[in-house]
Amino acid sequence: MTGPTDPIFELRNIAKRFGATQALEDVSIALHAGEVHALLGENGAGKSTLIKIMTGIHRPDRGQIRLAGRDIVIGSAAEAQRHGIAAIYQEPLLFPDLNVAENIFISHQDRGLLTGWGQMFRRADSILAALGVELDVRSPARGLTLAAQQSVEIAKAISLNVRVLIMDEPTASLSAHEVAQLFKLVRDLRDRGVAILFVSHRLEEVFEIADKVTVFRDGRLISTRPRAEATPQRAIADMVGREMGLLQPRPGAKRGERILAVRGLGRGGVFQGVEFDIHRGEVLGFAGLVGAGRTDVGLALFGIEPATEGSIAVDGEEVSLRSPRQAMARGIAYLSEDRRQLGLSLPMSIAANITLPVLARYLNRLGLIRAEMERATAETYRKRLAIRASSVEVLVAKLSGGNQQKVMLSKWLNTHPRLLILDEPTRGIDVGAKAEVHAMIRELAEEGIAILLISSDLPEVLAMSDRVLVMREGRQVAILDRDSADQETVMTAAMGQEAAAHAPAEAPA
Amino acid sequence: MRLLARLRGWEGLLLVLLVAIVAMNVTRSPYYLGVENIVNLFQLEIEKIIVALTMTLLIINGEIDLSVASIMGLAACVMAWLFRHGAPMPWALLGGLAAGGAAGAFNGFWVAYVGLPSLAVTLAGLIGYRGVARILVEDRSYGGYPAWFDAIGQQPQLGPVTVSIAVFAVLFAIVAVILHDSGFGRIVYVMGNNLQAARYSGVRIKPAKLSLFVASGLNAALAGLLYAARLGSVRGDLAQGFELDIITIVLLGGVSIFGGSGNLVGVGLSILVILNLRNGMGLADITGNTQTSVIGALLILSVLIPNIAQTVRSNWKGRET
Amino acid sequence: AQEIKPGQAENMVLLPKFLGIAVFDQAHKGAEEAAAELKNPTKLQFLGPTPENSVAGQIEIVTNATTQGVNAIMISNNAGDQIGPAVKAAHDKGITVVSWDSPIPSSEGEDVFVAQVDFKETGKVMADMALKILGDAGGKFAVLSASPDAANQNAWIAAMKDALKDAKYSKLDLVETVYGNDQSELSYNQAVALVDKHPDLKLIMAPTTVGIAAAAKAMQDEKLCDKVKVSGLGLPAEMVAYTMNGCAPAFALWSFVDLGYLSYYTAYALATHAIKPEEGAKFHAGRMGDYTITKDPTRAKGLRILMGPFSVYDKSNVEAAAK
Amino acid sequence: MKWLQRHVRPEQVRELSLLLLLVVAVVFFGSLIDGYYTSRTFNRIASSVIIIMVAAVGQTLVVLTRNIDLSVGSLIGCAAYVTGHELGLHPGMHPLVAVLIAMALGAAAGVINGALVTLGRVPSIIVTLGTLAIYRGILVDYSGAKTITTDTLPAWLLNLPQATLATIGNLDLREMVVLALAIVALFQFATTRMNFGRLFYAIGSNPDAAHLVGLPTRRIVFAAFVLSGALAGLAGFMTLARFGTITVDNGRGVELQVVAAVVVGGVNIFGGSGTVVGAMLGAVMIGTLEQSLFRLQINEFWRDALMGLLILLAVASDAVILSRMRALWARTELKLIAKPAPAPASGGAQR
Ligand SMILES: Nc1ncnc2c1ncn2[C@@H]1O[C@H](COP(=O)(O)OP(=O)(O)OP(=O)(O)O)[C@@H](O)[C@H]1O
Ligand SMILES: Nc1ncnc2c1ncn2[C@@H]1O[C@H](COP(=O)(O)OP(=O)(O)OP(=O)(O)O)[C@@H](O)[C@H]1O
Ligand SMILES: [Mg+2]
Ligand SMILES: [Mg+2]
Repeated sequence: MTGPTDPIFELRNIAKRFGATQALEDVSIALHAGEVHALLGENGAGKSTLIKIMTGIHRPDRGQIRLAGRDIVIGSAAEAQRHGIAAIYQEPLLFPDLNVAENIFISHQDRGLLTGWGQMFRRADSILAALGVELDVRSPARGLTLAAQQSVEIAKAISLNVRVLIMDEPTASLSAHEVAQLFKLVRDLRDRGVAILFVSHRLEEVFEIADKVTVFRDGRLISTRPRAEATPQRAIADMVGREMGLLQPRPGAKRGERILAVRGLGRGGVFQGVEFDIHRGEVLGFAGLVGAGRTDVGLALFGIEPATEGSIAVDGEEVSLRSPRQAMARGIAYLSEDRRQLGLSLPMSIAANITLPVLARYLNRLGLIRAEMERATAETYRKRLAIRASSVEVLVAKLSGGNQQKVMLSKWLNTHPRLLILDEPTRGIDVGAKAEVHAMIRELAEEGIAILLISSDLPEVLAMSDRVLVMREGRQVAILDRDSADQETVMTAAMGQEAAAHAPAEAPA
Repeated sequence: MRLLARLRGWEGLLLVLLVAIVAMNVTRSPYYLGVENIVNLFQLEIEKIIVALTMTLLIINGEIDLSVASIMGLAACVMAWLFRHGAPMPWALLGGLAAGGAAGAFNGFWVAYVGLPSLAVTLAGLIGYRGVARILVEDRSYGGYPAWFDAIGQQPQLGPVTVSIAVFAVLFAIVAVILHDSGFGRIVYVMGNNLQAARYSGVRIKPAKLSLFVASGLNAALAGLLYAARLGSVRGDLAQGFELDIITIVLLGGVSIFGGSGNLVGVGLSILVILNLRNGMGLADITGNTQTSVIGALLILSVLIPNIAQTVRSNWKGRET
Repeated sequence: AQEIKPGQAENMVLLPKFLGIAVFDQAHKGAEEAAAELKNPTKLQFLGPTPENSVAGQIEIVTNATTQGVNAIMISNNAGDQIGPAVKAAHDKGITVVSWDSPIPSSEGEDVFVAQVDFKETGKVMADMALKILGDAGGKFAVLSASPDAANQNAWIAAMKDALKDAKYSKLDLVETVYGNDQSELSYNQAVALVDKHPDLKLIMAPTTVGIAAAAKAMQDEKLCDKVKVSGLGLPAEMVAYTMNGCAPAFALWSFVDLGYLSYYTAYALATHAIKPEEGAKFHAGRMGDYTITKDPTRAKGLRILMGPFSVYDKSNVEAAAK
Repeated sequence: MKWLQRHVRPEQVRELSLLLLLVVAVVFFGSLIDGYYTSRTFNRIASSVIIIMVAAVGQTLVVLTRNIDLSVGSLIGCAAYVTGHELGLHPGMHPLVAVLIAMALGAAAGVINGALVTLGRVPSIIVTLGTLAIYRGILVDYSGAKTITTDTLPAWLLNLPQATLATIGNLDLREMVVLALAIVALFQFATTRMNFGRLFYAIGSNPDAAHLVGLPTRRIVFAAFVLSGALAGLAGFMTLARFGTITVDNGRGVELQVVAAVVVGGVNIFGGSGTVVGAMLGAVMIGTLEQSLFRLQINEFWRDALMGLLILLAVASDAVILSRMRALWARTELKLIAKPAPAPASGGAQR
């Protein structure tokens, strides 16, 4: 259906400045009906800013916006909606106190006077069913996992009969299966003539779905190419301004002594029967569909939601981890999956965020902060992880998602952990940063740190891990060795078919 | 020095306001610049501004303590009751402080360990602690304290300066250092702007919250006792209704009611603005409701005007480019 | 009696308990009348705090007046002895301090108290009204006062309890004293609660103008005017309807206009040194005639000027007074 | 259980639990107070809580949007005074006109509050802390600190508190009580069954999201303040009818009672959850405690202390119950279940 017709939605020579940051400079992009247009760029390249201009949240400093050949001004999100433009934002924006169905329909302009609950529930059910997710539409959105929230966001956008659908990293918190479901849907929409703008940092996905690929760098448009002419290598080169390799498998590590032994771990009804060992220098991957309970295992190990069954032994000594401090005292660190809600103090500086968990180290005898020492530490990490900021005094709120992620990683590295639990460490960060994180993981493992890598990015898990633990519906279903773990076995185990036949849950050594 | 570096935006505005008010007072009243009047200017509101210091910490932390004025009353009444029942004055004073600390701990327990909203808990405290104070003194007025106690509140002890003012100055410095330079202050801010992130970073949030409420209770008790010394006698309604004035001071200082932002320079300036304004109006024979109305209007305008200015400025910029 | 020389410039402040209730406005009116008669070229300042900030507000006003070096402060004290230090500071600077309506209990820093009526007599008047309303059969009655801290109300209630010891009143049974803080809402609720608690209550005695009006309205709303009568100290204008319909058959008050008038004369006389604040000093207070400073029998030290008399209002005279 | 969880929201359970607490309180007081179970008790509590109740409905709307209106106490005072004053000048005024004056005055003040919050972008607590003082100050100046007395008011007004619509057994259904209940019902319906009403919840639940998805955030917050003002005006009218004598000080401190009712009624002070019916129950709870403590033969001076404790207990037990309920609901429901049926291996195999 990709026709050489006029674009339905077009932005020309857009510029936008935030204080000292030129977020966008002379950017033009054209979306065509029935076409998936991918937008790539490093963190902070200006992708989200462009999207916010498209949906009327920001006004451009310069430039024109044209819809179906006419110049328009988009003054507000509601106006964008009236023009048939809808967006799924990078960070899910749900109303925690409203139920799922209402979240889907609340922003509809033509809802009439009375709330038809019954009809609303039915329509929400059918939209979600089409999406392939089963979610109780009557339950409040509070407490939904990020993936579930993302599904609701998608349902919300679909429920509006849009001409232009913008998706800002919709797959960031989805695992392969949900991604497949989502793509089926995106193709459906495309075939119905919707113009789709698709932002993602996962190149495999981009090249699976996109008809056109546009790359931004530092707020400027670098290239727009049809799918046929674009390759991942070229895209990466455009993004980072140099050649860069793709995901490299990490060479297997020699196991050091055992750090952690987990037996029969569980928490009332949420997950159970988790058993594994992890050794110095080892990377243990956690795979599973969203909601499989991987995060919950992480939370239990970090003492946030203490386990109620089973045992945890550190260095052979059984311990009770009932608070993050106890876990930290044992050398455990946990990088959470939700950096805005759980990870960072956004209105504070990079330095203050990095030193927070071990603030005591930066205090003098009077309990006052040794600012120099703090800054020095933060500076080290800024250099080491290439955090893009003019100084470590910059507020974290001002950073792009990827750079925020790096701050969070710095924060936990600075606790000098022996076991580092990384929950979706590369979610929402660009290829460059991702490669850096991967390099980091290698380096840390070589230093002898044990790493528990929870990730929904299956290629990543497979490339980085020495062993892969697979979870399904709160249960551990398999631990696969590096050699026996491939996409197919892991997915099969995660989805519960022939799991037993393929990969019998091996007893931990 | 680091404190001075924070002088910008809001604080700048307060400074301009302060200069204007002082200038007006100087030209309008011949009595304004007298040493006696300057001391009085502080002395008449001294207890409120002392309590405003710990209130600043609490509000930055994302909580609030509506019960402070009742705790002031409670501490004074406990002191009065103990003294009346034969306790030596120092013990009676300690008893008053302890009562304040206990009330603060009670608030803190429900907020930090049970997880109730502080607005609700301290609203109950506002009613309840006042009630306990009244149980102790009923409808009587307890006076007749040792002369040294009355002197603390009523006469300048350090040159022209009273003990209360000295206490305020010292507390201000301590709170400034805690808030802006100490690890605890850092935690206060982090908890205020993202409690979950603090928890996920291993910050011991419950003890931290509890200690803030205890500090608030103790400080309110201290202020209540100083007020008792200034008045020379204690009744059940001591300091009644002070909570709104105290909160007004803190908010005018630029501390966000939602927690996580604000600083003590702003609060210090806000104190000076309100005190000088009140004093100027008092000398101009403007009292009662008119005074509170003016301060209410100031509170609103101080946020409204910068907002309008910002809107105008950004519109202007938009046209320029 | 000493005649007072008019026309001298004296900066005088009239300070009520707080602004916003009618009696203090009447006192203000009386003081203005006196100021006009005495041709004081300096305007009278009527300054008051808000009710919820009464104590701190009175202290602030006294302190600022001291700073300004006014000549005389006339205060209806709502702060008990807590006003003491501020008033003493004013007095030490040579400012004349006259209390009216409600005195400073310790009398420290105060020159003289202009008493509306004899506090003992107030107690007796209330006891007499109770007896008159309840008749010889007597019965239960309760007191609805202002705040537990109000010095004048407490003194009146104490005086009434004293008076009740007389055999004449033996059938009158005072069951309880409650407080409505001079707020209509709270007073109303308190009155209603009283009849619930004491089903055989016959009378509510409210020595406060706010309380008596609220109690009368409450009884009327509850359709209890036949059973439970209301009495106490009230303003004719506020009470006329209840007196005419029988809810509040009798109540008493003095003239607040006169009280303001007399207070002004007293303060002016003291400030111009026409008289000294000592026992036996006599002066002529315009239309109200001659007054003498005496010892205050209700306080250990203080001096007072007794205004008097009481007016007791009932159906026969209330309508005229209400005008 | 499953069905229950699907069709009953935790908030409704909370309301039931509040109702239960209320029953417990009534039984408790009934055992202590002779003749407690009489129509008089009912009438007393009913007619004393309606003022707080009506204001609490408005406050609920404001609090739902993550704002607060502290000026209601002053508005009640202003509305009562001005309406009383006008009635004194025009005794022949139609009752409806008097009600409209009170509500219009409150609404006008609400317009000012709302404009400052939405257009001026000043946090509501600052705006209403300020207008709390300003409205009172204007009233004192406007009135010259005079008092409205019953003798200037028309008889229909003074008789309104006892005016009875119907009598069921011994229970009088008084007109003002019915009016208050009708308002509760109206707003409960509007906030649960009308799309306009649902926006209050959405905005309080996540203001940033509301802005991003294009909800009319400002208009709704503005409406909340205007409605709160209008309802405070109505409460002022009810105050006038009930007390007759109105000083310029009337209604002072009522804002704290109103906020207490809303909080006890389980409306989340941080917006987004709670119901109008909950706020009503909160008001009734506080009214019941207050009126019952009045009647208890206890020392006058103990009442406030007990009141504070009881409010705390009400809030605490309510919070504990709610979090239990939420946990129970969450455990069984918050799962995103991938359908295993369609295209089993395609998700992984394609790459
Ligand atoms: N509201 C804002 N105020 C100030 N600066 C901003 C604001 N929003 C974005 N920026 C800055 O603009 C630049 C572009 O940010 P944007 O969020 O558009 O990047 P992005 O391409 O979406 O990155 P990511 O892949 O990490 O999401 C960044 O430098 C960012 O810090
Ligand atoms: N009632 C709840 N309230 C708040 N958070 C909840 C609740 N229930 C679950 N969660 C959180 O939601 C997340 C559920 O993640 P879970 O462990 O079930 O899946 P996962 O395998 O980590 O999937 P994901 O890919 O989404 O991280 C956890 O962070 C958990 O703490
Ligand atoms: Mg982005
Ligand atoms: Mg997870």
